[in-house]
Amino acid sequence: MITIRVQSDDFDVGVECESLTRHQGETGALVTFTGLVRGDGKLRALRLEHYPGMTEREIALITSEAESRWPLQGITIIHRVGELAPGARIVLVAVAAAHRAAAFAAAQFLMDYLKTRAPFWKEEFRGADSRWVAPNSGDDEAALKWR
Amino acid sequence: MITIRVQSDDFDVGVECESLTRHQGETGALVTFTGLVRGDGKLRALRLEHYPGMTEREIALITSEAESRWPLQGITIIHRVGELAPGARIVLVAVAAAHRAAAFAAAQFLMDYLKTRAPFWKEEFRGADSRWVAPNSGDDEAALKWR
Amino acid sequence: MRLLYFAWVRQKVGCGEEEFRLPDNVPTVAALVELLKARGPGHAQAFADPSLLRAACNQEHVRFDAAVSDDDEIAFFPPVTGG
Amino acid sequence: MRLLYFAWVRQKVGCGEEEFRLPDNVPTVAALVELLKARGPGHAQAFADPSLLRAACNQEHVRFDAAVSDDDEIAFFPPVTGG
Repeated sequence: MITIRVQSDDFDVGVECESLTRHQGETGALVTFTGLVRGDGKLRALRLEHYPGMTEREIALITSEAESRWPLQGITIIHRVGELAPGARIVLVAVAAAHRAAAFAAAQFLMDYLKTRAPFWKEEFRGADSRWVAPNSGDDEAALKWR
Repeated sequence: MITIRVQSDDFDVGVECESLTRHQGETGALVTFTGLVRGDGKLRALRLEHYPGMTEREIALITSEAESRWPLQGITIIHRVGELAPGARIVLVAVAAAHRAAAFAAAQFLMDYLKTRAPFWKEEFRGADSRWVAPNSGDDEAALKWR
Repeated sequence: MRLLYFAWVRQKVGCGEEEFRLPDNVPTVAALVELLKARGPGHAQAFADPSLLRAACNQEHVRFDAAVSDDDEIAFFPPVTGG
Repeated sequence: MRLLYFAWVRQKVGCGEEEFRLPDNVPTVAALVELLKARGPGHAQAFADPSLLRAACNQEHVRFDAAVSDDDEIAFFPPVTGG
Protein backbone atom coordinates (compact mmCIF):
# COMPACT_ATOMS: atom_id res chain seq x y z
CA MET A 1 0.00 0.00 0.00
CA ILE A 2 1.39 3.36 -1.02
CA THR A 3 0.06 6.55 0.53
CA ILE A 4 1.24 9.97 -0.66
CA ARG A 5 -0.10 13.19 0.84
CA VAL A 6 0.92 16.81 0.40
CA GLN A 7 -0.90 18.87 3.01
CA SER A 8 -0.68 21.92 5.24
CA ASP A 9 -2.04 19.98 8.22
CA ASP A 10 0.18 18.28 10.77
CA PHE A 11 0.32 14.47 10.96
CA ASP A 12 0.55 11.94 13.78
CA VAL A 13 3.43 9.49 13.41
CA GLY A 14 1.63 6.88 15.54
CA VAL A 15 -1.57 7.03 13.49
CA GLU A 16 0.38 6.69 10.25
CA CYS A 17 2.35 3.73 11.63
CA GLU A 18 -0.87 2.09 12.71
CA SER A 19 -2.55 2.43 9.32
CA LEU A 20 0.57 1.21 7.51
CA THR A 21 0.79 -2.01 9.52
CA ARG A 22 -2.90 -2.79 10.04
CA HIS A 23 -3.94 -5.77 7.84
CA GLN A 24 -0.25 -6.52 7.31
CA GLY A 25 0.36 -9.54 9.52
CA GLU A 26 3.65 -10.28 7.76
CA THR A 27 5.26 -6.96 8.59
CA GLY A 28 8.20 -7.36 10.94
CA ALA A 29 9.84 -3.97 10.57
CA LEU A 30 8.55 -0.44 10.36
CA VAL A 31 10.96 2.45 9.92
CA THR A 32 9.87 6.09 10.04
CA PHE A 33 11.74 9.25 9.33
CA THR A 34 10.26 12.53 10.54
CA GLY A 35 11.88 15.76 9.42
CA LEU A 36 11.33 18.75 11.68
CA VAL A 37 11.89 22.49 11.37
CA ARG A 38 15.24 22.84 13.15
CA GLY A 39 15.25 25.98 15.28
CA ASP A 40 18.38 28.02 15.91
CA GLY A 41 16.98 30.63 18.28
CA LYS A 42 16.51 33.14 15.46
CA LEU A 43 14.40 31.23 12.92
CA ARG A 44 10.84 32.51 13.10
CA ALA A 45 9.23 30.26 10.52
CA LEU A 46 9.78 28.20 7.42
CA ARG A 47 7.51 28.42 4.41
CA LEU A 48 7.29 25.47 2.06
CA GLU A 49 6.29 26.01 -1.54
CA HIS A 50 5.76 23.17 -4.01
CA TYR A 51 4.76 22.42 -7.59
CA PRO A 52 1.29 20.85 -7.32
CA GLY A 53 0.94 17.92 -9.67
CA MET A 54 4.63 17.41 -10.24
CA THR A 55 5.18 16.89 -6.50
CA GLU A 56 2.78 13.95 -6.33
CA ARG A 57 4.15 12.62 -9.63
CA GLU A 58 7.78 12.72 -8.46
CA ILE A 59 6.97 11.16 -5.09
CA ALA A 60 5.06 8.37 -6.86
CA LEU A 61 8.10 7.73 -9.09
CA ILE A 62 10.39 7.64 -6.06
CA THR A 63 8.16 5.16 -4.21
CA SER A 64 7.94 2.92 -7.29
CA GLU A 65 11.72 2.97 -7.53
CA ALA A 66 11.98 1.99 -3.84
CA GLU A 67 9.52 -0.87 -4.34
CA SER A 68 11.54 -2.17 -7.28
CA ARG A 69 14.73 -2.17 -5.18
CA TRP A 70 13.54 -3.74 -1.91
CA PRO A 71 10.76 -6.14 -0.85
CA LEU A 72 8.43 -3.66 0.86
CA GLN A 73 4.92 -4.02 2.24
CA GLY A 74 3.94 -0.39 2.38
CA ILE A 75 5.15 3.17 2.09
CA THR A 76 3.61 6.35 3.47
CA ILE A 77 4.99 9.74 2.51
CA ILE A 78 3.48 12.93 3.88
CA HIS A 79 5.00 16.29 3.10
CA ARG A 80 3.66 19.48 4.59
CA VAL A 81 3.51 22.79 2.75
CA GLY A 82 2.84 26.35 3.90
CA GLU A 83 4.20 28.09 6.97
CA LEU A 84 5.77 25.99 9.71
CA ALA A 85 7.19 27.07 13.07
CA PRO A 86 10.46 25.76 14.58
CA GLY A 87 9.88 22.27 15.97
CA ALA A 88 7.04 21.54 13.54
CA ARG A 89 6.99 18.30 11.58
CA ILE A 90 7.73 18.81 7.87
CA VAL A 91 7.91 15.37 6.34
CA LEU A 92 7.16 11.75 7.19
CA VAL A 93 8.56 8.74 5.38
CA ALA A 94 7.32 5.42 6.77
CA VAL A 95 8.28 2.05 5.33
CA ALA A 96 6.92 -1.37 6.31
CA ALA A 97 8.77 -4.57 5.37
CA ALA A 98 9.26 -8.11 6.57
CA HIS A 99 12.82 -7.37 7.67
CA ARG A 100 14.62 -4.33 9.03
CA ALA A 101 17.46 -4.06 6.50
CA ALA A 102 15.02 -3.39 3.63
CA ALA A 103 12.93 -0.98 5.71
CA PHE A 104 15.96 1.06 6.83
CA ALA A 105 17.53 1.15 3.35
CA ALA A 106 14.28 2.13 1.62
CA ALA A 107 13.52 4.88 4.15
CA GLN A 108 16.98 6.40 3.61
CA PHE A 109 16.69 6.07 -0.15
CA LEU A 110 13.27 7.75 -0.11
CA MET A 111 14.54 10.64 1.99
CA ASP A 112 17.65 11.11 -0.16
CA TYR A 113 15.51 11.15 -3.30
CA LEU A 114 12.80 13.37 -1.81
CA LYS A 115 15.48 15.92 -0.88
CA THR A 116 16.92 16.05 -4.40
CA ARG A 117 13.95 15.31 -6.72
CA ALA A 118 10.63 16.36 -5.18
CA PRO A 119 9.77 19.95 -6.15
CA PHE A 120 9.61 21.65 -2.75
CA TRP A 121 11.37 24.87 -1.79
CA LYS A 122 11.96 26.20 1.71
CA GLU A 123 11.97 29.89 2.56
CA GLU A 124 13.29 30.87 5.99
CA PHE A 125 12.01 33.86 7.94
CA ARG A 126 14.40 35.44 10.47
CA GLY A 127 13.27 38.70 12.04
CA ALA A 128 12.25 40.91 9.11
CA ASP A 129 14.41 38.98 6.61
CA SER A 130 13.59 36.03 4.45
CA ARG A 131 15.85 33.85 2.34
CA TRP A 132 15.44 30.77 0.19
CA VAL A 133 17.27 27.77 1.60
CA ALA A 134 20.25 26.76 -0.54
CA PRO A 135 20.51 23.15 -1.60
CA ASN A 136 22.82 21.03 0.51
CA SER A 137 25.67 19.42 -1.43
CA GLY A 138 25.58 16.56 1.09
CA ASP A 139 22.04 15.79 -0.08
CA ASP A 140 23.23 15.49 -3.69
CA GLU A 141 26.01 13.14 -2.63
CA ALA A 142 23.59 11.11 -0.53
CA ALA A 143 21.29 10.72 -3.55
CA LEU A 144 24.17 9.83 -5.87
CA LYS A 145 25.21 6.83 -3.80
CA TRP A 146 21.98 5.03 -4.84
CA ARG A 147 22.81 5.25 -8.58
CA MET B 1 17.57 12.49 26.91
CA ILE B 2 17.72 8.72 27.12
CA THR B 3 14.60 6.72 27.92
CA ILE B 4 14.75 2.95 28.41
CA ARG B 5 11.68 0.90 29.26
CA VAL B 6 11.09 -2.83 29.47
CA GLN B 7 7.37 -3.42 29.79
CA SER B 8 4.52 -5.78 28.94
CA ASP B 9 2.28 -2.89 27.86
CA ASP B 10 2.03 -1.72 24.28
CA PHE B 11 3.44 1.67 23.27
CA ASP B 12 2.33 4.43 20.92
CA VAL B 13 4.98 5.43 18.37
CA GLY B 14 3.47 8.91 18.00
CA VAL B 15 3.47 9.61 21.73
CA GLU B 16 7.09 8.48 22.02
CA CYS B 17 8.11 10.64 19.06
CA GLU B 18 6.36 13.59 20.61
CA SER B 19 8.08 13.24 23.99
CA LEU B 20 11.48 12.74 22.34
CA THR B 21 11.26 15.96 20.33
CA ARG B 22 9.39 18.20 22.77
CA HIS B 23 11.77 20.84 24.24
CA GLN B 24 14.26 19.96 21.51
CA GLY B 25 14.03 22.88 19.10
CA GLU B 26 17.27 21.87 17.41
CA THR B 27 16.09 18.44 16.32
CA GLY B 28 15.81 18.15 12.57
CA ALA B 29 15.57 14.38 12.20
CA LEU B 30 13.72 11.68 14.06
CA VAL B 31 14.09 8.05 13.03
CA THR B 32 12.05 5.25 14.57
CA PHE B 33 12.26 1.52 14.19
CA THR B 34 9.31 -0.57 15.32
CA GLY B 35 9.71 -4.34 15.39
CA LEU B 36 6.48 -6.32 15.10
CA VAL B 37 5.54 -9.96 15.63
CA ARG B 38 5.62 -11.25 12.04
CA GLY B 39 2.73 -13.60 11.45
CA ASP B 40 2.94 -16.54 9.05
CA GLY B 41 -0.61 -17.84 9.32
CA LYS B 42 0.41 -20.48 11.86
CA LEU B 43 2.10 -18.49 14.58
CA ARG B 44 -0.25 -18.21 17.56
CA ALA B 45 1.89 -16.07 19.84
CA LEU B 46 5.38 -15.09 20.80
CA ARG B 47 6.56 -15.00 24.40
CA LEU B 48 9.46 -12.76 25.31
CA GLU B 49 11.57 -13.60 28.33
CA HIS B 50 14.38 -11.36 29.61
CA TYR B 51 16.99 -11.01 32.33
CA PRO B 52 15.73 -8.18 34.56
CA GLY B 53 18.56 -5.91 35.59
CA MET B 54 20.98 -7.06 32.93
CA THR B 55 18.53 -6.00 30.21
CA GLU B 56 18.38 -2.39 31.35
CA ARG B 57 22.14 -2.42 31.94
CA GLU B 58 22.94 -3.71 28.43
CA ILE B 59 20.53 -1.29 26.77
CA ALA B 60 22.08 1.60 28.72
CA LEU B 61 25.54 0.51 27.51
CA ILE B 62 24.31 0.31 23.91
CA THR B 63 22.76 3.80 24.07
CA SER B 64 25.96 5.26 25.57
CA GLU B 65 27.94 3.68 22.77
CA ALA B 66 25.56 5.22 20.19
CA GLU B 67 25.90 8.65 21.82
CA SER B 68 29.68 8.41 21.68
CA ARG B 69 29.55 7.58 17.95
CA TRP B 70 27.04 10.13 16.65
CA PRO B 71 25.83 13.59 17.69
CA LEU B 72 22.39 12.65 19.04
CA GLN B 73 19.77 14.64 20.92
CA GLY B 74 17.74 11.80 22.35
CA ILE B 75 17.15 8.07 22.32
CA THR B 76 14.08 6.11 23.38
CA ILE B 77 14.17 2.34 23.56
CA ILE B 78 11.12 0.36 24.61
CA HIS B 79 11.15 -3.42 24.58
CA ARG B 80 8.08 -5.43 25.43
CA VAL B 81 8.14 -8.73 27.30
CA GLY B 82 5.52 -11.43 27.90
CA GLU B 83 3.09 -12.90 25.41
CA LEU B 84 2.53 -11.04 22.13
CA ALA B 85 0.14 -11.88 19.28
CA PRO B 86 1.05 -11.67 15.58
CA GLY B 87 1.05 -8.04 14.47
CA ALA B 88 1.88 -6.77 17.96
CA ARG B 89 4.67 -4.25 18.46
CA ILE B 90 7.74 -5.76 20.17
CA VAL B 91 10.37 -3.06 20.22
CA LEU B 92 10.76 0.64 19.54
CA VAL B 93 14.02 2.41 18.88
CA ALA B 94 13.66 6.16 18.33
CA VAL B 95 16.57 8.51 17.74
CA ALA B 96 16.50 12.32 17.52
CA ALA B 97 19.37 14.25 15.96
CA ALA B 98 20.07 17.50 14.14
CA HIS B 99 20.63 15.66 10.85
CA ARG B 100 19.23 12.53 9.27
CA ALA B 101 22.48 10.64 8.59
CA ALA B 102 23.27 10.39 12.32
CA ALA B 103 19.69 9.49 13.23
CA PHE B 104 19.48 6.70 10.63
CA ALA B 105 22.92 5.28 11.46
CA ALA B 106 22.32 5.33 15.22
CA ALA B 107 18.89 3.68 14.90
CA GLN B 108 20.38 0.85 12.84
CA PHE B 109 23.32 0.48 15.20
CA LEU B 110 20.99 0.33 18.21
CA MET B 111 18.81 -2.34 16.58
CA ASP B 112 21.82 -4.42 15.51
CA TYR B 113 23.24 -4.26 19.03
CA LEU B 114 19.89 -4.88 20.73
CA LYS B 115 19.46 -8.02 18.63
CA THR B 116 22.84 -9.43 19.59
CA ARG B 117 23.53 -8.09 23.13
CA ALA B 118 20.32 -7.41 25.05
CA PRO B 119 19.25 -10.49 27.05
CA PHE B 120 15.85 -11.25 25.52
CA TRP B 121 14.67 -14.62 24.25
CA LYS B 122 11.70 -15.34 22.02
CA GLU B 123 9.58 -18.46 22.30
CA GLU B 124 7.16 -19.16 19.45
CA PHE B 125 3.84 -20.93 19.93
CA ARG B 126 2.39 -22.74 16.91
CA GLY B 127 -0.66 -24.93 17.54
CA ALA B 128 0.26 -27.09 20.52
CA ASP B 129 4.01 -26.73 19.89
CA SER B 130 6.47 -24.22 21.19
CA ARG B 131 10.06 -23.58 20.21
CA TRP B 132 12.77 -21.11 21.15
CA VAL B 133 13.72 -18.85 18.26
CA ALA B 134 17.23 -19.56 16.98
CA PRO B 135 19.61 -16.64 16.63
CA ASN B 136 19.89 -15.22 13.14
CA SER B 137 23.42 -15.28 11.71
CA GLY B 138 22.50 -12.18 9.69
CA ASP B 139 22.03 -10.33 12.99
CA ASP B 140 25.55 -11.27 14.10
CA GLU B 141 26.96 -10.03 10.80
CA ALA B 142 24.95 -6.82 11.06
CA ALA B 143 26.38 -6.19 14.54
CA LEU B 144 29.94 -7.00 13.45
CA LYS B 145 29.97 -4.30 10.80
CA TRP B 146 29.94 -1.64 13.57
CA ARG B 147 33.18 -2.91 15.15
CA MET C 1 2.80 27.12 -23.77
CA ARG C 2 2.34 27.44 -20.04
CA LEU C 3 5.27 28.77 -18.01
CA LEU C 4 5.52 28.21 -14.26
CA TYR C 5 7.95 29.80 -11.82
CA PHE C 6 8.71 28.75 -8.27
CA ALA C 7 10.55 30.09 -5.21
CA TRP C 8 12.87 33.04 -5.97
CA VAL C 9 12.36 32.60 -9.72
CA ARG C 10 8.67 33.34 -9.13
CA GLN C 11 9.53 36.32 -6.92
CA LYS C 12 11.98 37.83 -9.45
CA VAL C 13 9.73 37.29 -12.46
CA GLY C 14 6.87 38.74 -10.44
CA CYS C 15 4.32 36.03 -11.19
CA GLY C 16 3.96 32.28 -10.75
CA GLU C 17 2.42 31.43 -14.07
CA GLU C 18 2.04 32.90 -17.53
CA GLU C 19 0.90 31.86 -20.98
CA PHE C 20 3.56 32.24 -23.67
CA ARG C 21 3.51 31.77 -27.44
CA LEU C 22 6.64 29.78 -28.32
CA PRO C 23 8.26 31.06 -31.56
CA ASP C 24 9.33 28.47 -34.12
CA ASN C 25 13.07 28.97 -33.73
CA VAL C 26 13.24 28.00 -30.03
CA PRO C 27 13.95 24.27 -29.94
CA THR C 28 15.26 23.74 -26.39
CA VAL C 29 14.87 24.79 -22.78
CA ALA C 30 18.19 26.65 -23.07
CA ALA C 31 16.93 28.64 -26.07
CA LEU C 32 13.70 29.41 -24.22
CA VAL C 33 15.73 30.76 -21.27
CA GLU C 34 17.63 33.13 -23.60
CA LEU C 35 14.35 34.36 -25.03
CA LEU C 36 12.75 34.85 -21.61
CA LYS C 37 15.69 36.99 -20.43
CA ALA C 38 14.47 39.70 -22.83
CA ARG C 39 10.86 39.58 -21.64
CA GLY C 40 11.28 42.28 -18.97
CA PRO C 41 13.50 43.38 -16.10
CA GLY C 42 12.10 40.76 -13.69
CA HIS C 43 12.67 37.98 -16.21
CA ALA C 44 16.16 39.36 -16.95
CA GLN C 45 17.04 39.12 -13.26
CA ALA C 46 15.50 35.67 -12.78
CA PHE C 47 17.22 34.14 -15.82
CA ALA C 48 20.53 36.05 -15.58
CA ASP C 49 22.48 32.96 -14.48
CA PRO C 50 20.91 29.80 -15.94
CA SER C 51 23.31 27.63 -13.89
CA LEU C 52 21.23 28.54 -10.82
CA LEU C 53 18.06 27.23 -12.45
CA ARG C 54 16.46 23.87 -12.95
CA ALA C 55 13.63 23.06 -15.33
CA ALA C 56 10.73 20.65 -15.69
CA CYS C 57 8.85 19.87 -18.90
CA ASN C 58 5.33 18.58 -18.36
CA GLN C 59 6.12 17.95 -14.68
CA GLU C 60 9.29 15.95 -15.36
CA HIS C 61 12.79 17.09 -14.51
CA VAL C 62 14.64 17.91 -17.77
CA ARG C 63 18.07 19.16 -18.72
CA PHE C 64 18.45 22.46 -20.56
CA ASP C 65 19.16 20.66 -23.82
CA ALA C 66 15.67 19.05 -23.74
CA ALA C 67 13.30 19.86 -26.61
CA VAL C 68 10.32 22.13 -26.02
CA SER C 69 7.11 22.69 -27.99
CA ASP C 70 4.28 25.16 -27.70
CA ASP C 71 2.05 22.50 -26.08
CA ASP C 72 4.36 22.05 -23.12
CA GLU C 73 4.09 23.11 -19.50
CA ILE C 74 7.60 24.35 -18.65
CA ALA C 75 8.60 25.19 -15.09
CA PHE C 76 11.70 27.03 -13.87
CA PHE C 77 12.90 26.89 -10.29
CA PRO C 78 16.02 26.74 -8.11
CA PRO C 79 17.36 23.34 -6.99
CA VAL C 80 14.77 21.72 -4.74
CA THR C 81 15.13 21.91 -0.95
CA GLY C 82 12.26 19.83 0.44
CA GLY C 83 12.31 16.90 2.81
CA MET D 1 26.81 -17.80 44.34
CA ARG D 2 23.57 -17.14 42.57
CA LEU D 3 22.88 -19.07 39.37
CA LEU D 4 20.28 -17.87 36.87
CA TYR D 5 18.92 -19.75 33.87
CA PHE D 6 16.93 -18.38 30.96
CA ALA D 7 14.91 -19.68 28.00
CA TRP D 8 15.46 -23.37 27.26
CA VAL D 9 18.31 -23.57 29.77
CA ARG D 10 15.78 -22.65 32.47
CA GLN D 11 13.29 -25.19 31.11
CA LYS D 12 15.86 -28.03 31.01
CA VAL D 13 17.33 -27.28 34.43
CA GLY D 14 13.78 -27.04 35.78
CA CYS D 15 14.22 -23.76 37.63
CA GLY D 16 15.18 -20.18 36.85
CA GLU D 17 17.35 -19.50 39.84
CA GLU D 18 19.32 -21.36 42.49
CA GLU D 19 21.88 -20.71 45.20
CA PHE D 20 25.10 -22.66 44.77
CA ARG D 21 28.20 -23.02 46.93
CA LEU D 22 31.19 -22.65 44.60
CA PRO D 23 33.99 -25.10 45.49
CA ASP D 24 37.54 -23.73 45.63
CA ASN D 25 38.85 -25.58 42.59
CA VAL D 26 36.41 -24.01 40.08
CA PRO D 27 38.17 -20.94 38.68
CA THR D 28 36.23 -20.24 35.45
CA VAL D 29 32.79 -20.28 33.86
CA ALA D 30 33.88 -23.31 31.83
CA ALA D 31 34.85 -25.22 34.99
CA LEU D 32 31.53 -24.25 36.58
CA VAL D 33 29.69 -25.65 33.56
CA GLU D 34 31.50 -28.99 33.94
CA LEU D 35 30.55 -29.09 37.60
CA LEU D 36 26.90 -28.18 36.95
CA LYS D 37 26.55 -31.01 34.40
CA ALA D 38 26.77 -33.45 37.34
CA ARG D 39 24.15 -31.66 39.44
CA GLY D 40 21.20 -33.68 38.10
CA PRO D 41 19.57 -34.97 34.92
CA GLY D 42 18.06 -31.56 34.04
CA HIS D 43 21.41 -29.83 34.48
CA ALA D 44 23.11 -32.60 32.49
CA GLN D 45 20.76 -31.97 29.59
CA ALA D 46 21.00 -28.18 29.77
CA PHE D 47 24.80 -28.14 29.90
CA ALA D 48 25.46 -31.10 27.56
CA ASP D 49 26.76 -28.89 24.74
CA PRO D 50 28.39 -25.73 26.16
CA SER D 51 28.81 -24.32 22.63
CA LEU D 52 25.04 -23.68 22.65
CA LEU D 53 25.30 -21.58 25.79
CA ARG D 54 26.25 -18.04 26.63
CA ALA D 55 27.06 -16.69 30.07
CA ALA D 56 26.90 -13.47 32.04
CA CYS D 57 28.80 -12.69 35.23
CA ASN D 58 27.20 -10.01 37.41
CA GLN D 59 24.97 -9.02 34.49
CA GLU D 60 27.81 -8.61 32.00
CA HIS D 61 28.38 -10.86 29.00
CA VAL D 62 31.48 -13.00 29.63
CA ARG D 63 33.40 -15.68 27.78
CA PHE D 64 33.72 -19.15 29.26
CA ASP D 65 37.33 -18.50 30.26
CA ALA D 66 36.20 -15.67 32.57
CA ALA D 67 36.98 -16.05 36.29
CA VAL D 68 34.17 -16.80 38.76
CA SER D 69 33.96 -16.42 42.52
CA ASP D 70 31.39 -17.45 45.11
CA ASP D 71 30.09 -13.85 45.32
CA ASP D 72 29.08 -13.76 41.68
CA GLU D 73 25.71 -13.86 39.98
CA ILE D 74 26.24 -16.15 37.01
CA ALA D 75 23.59 -16.57 34.30
CA PHE D 76 23.42 -19.18 31.56
CA PHE D 77 21.27 -18.78 28.48
CA PRO D 78 21.11 -19.45 24.75
CA PRO D 79 22.22 -16.70 22.33
CA VAL D 80 19.87 -13.75 22.69
CA THR D 81 16.98 -13.27 20.23
CA GLY D 82 15.33 -10.01 21.21
CA GLY D 83 14.64 -6.92 19.16
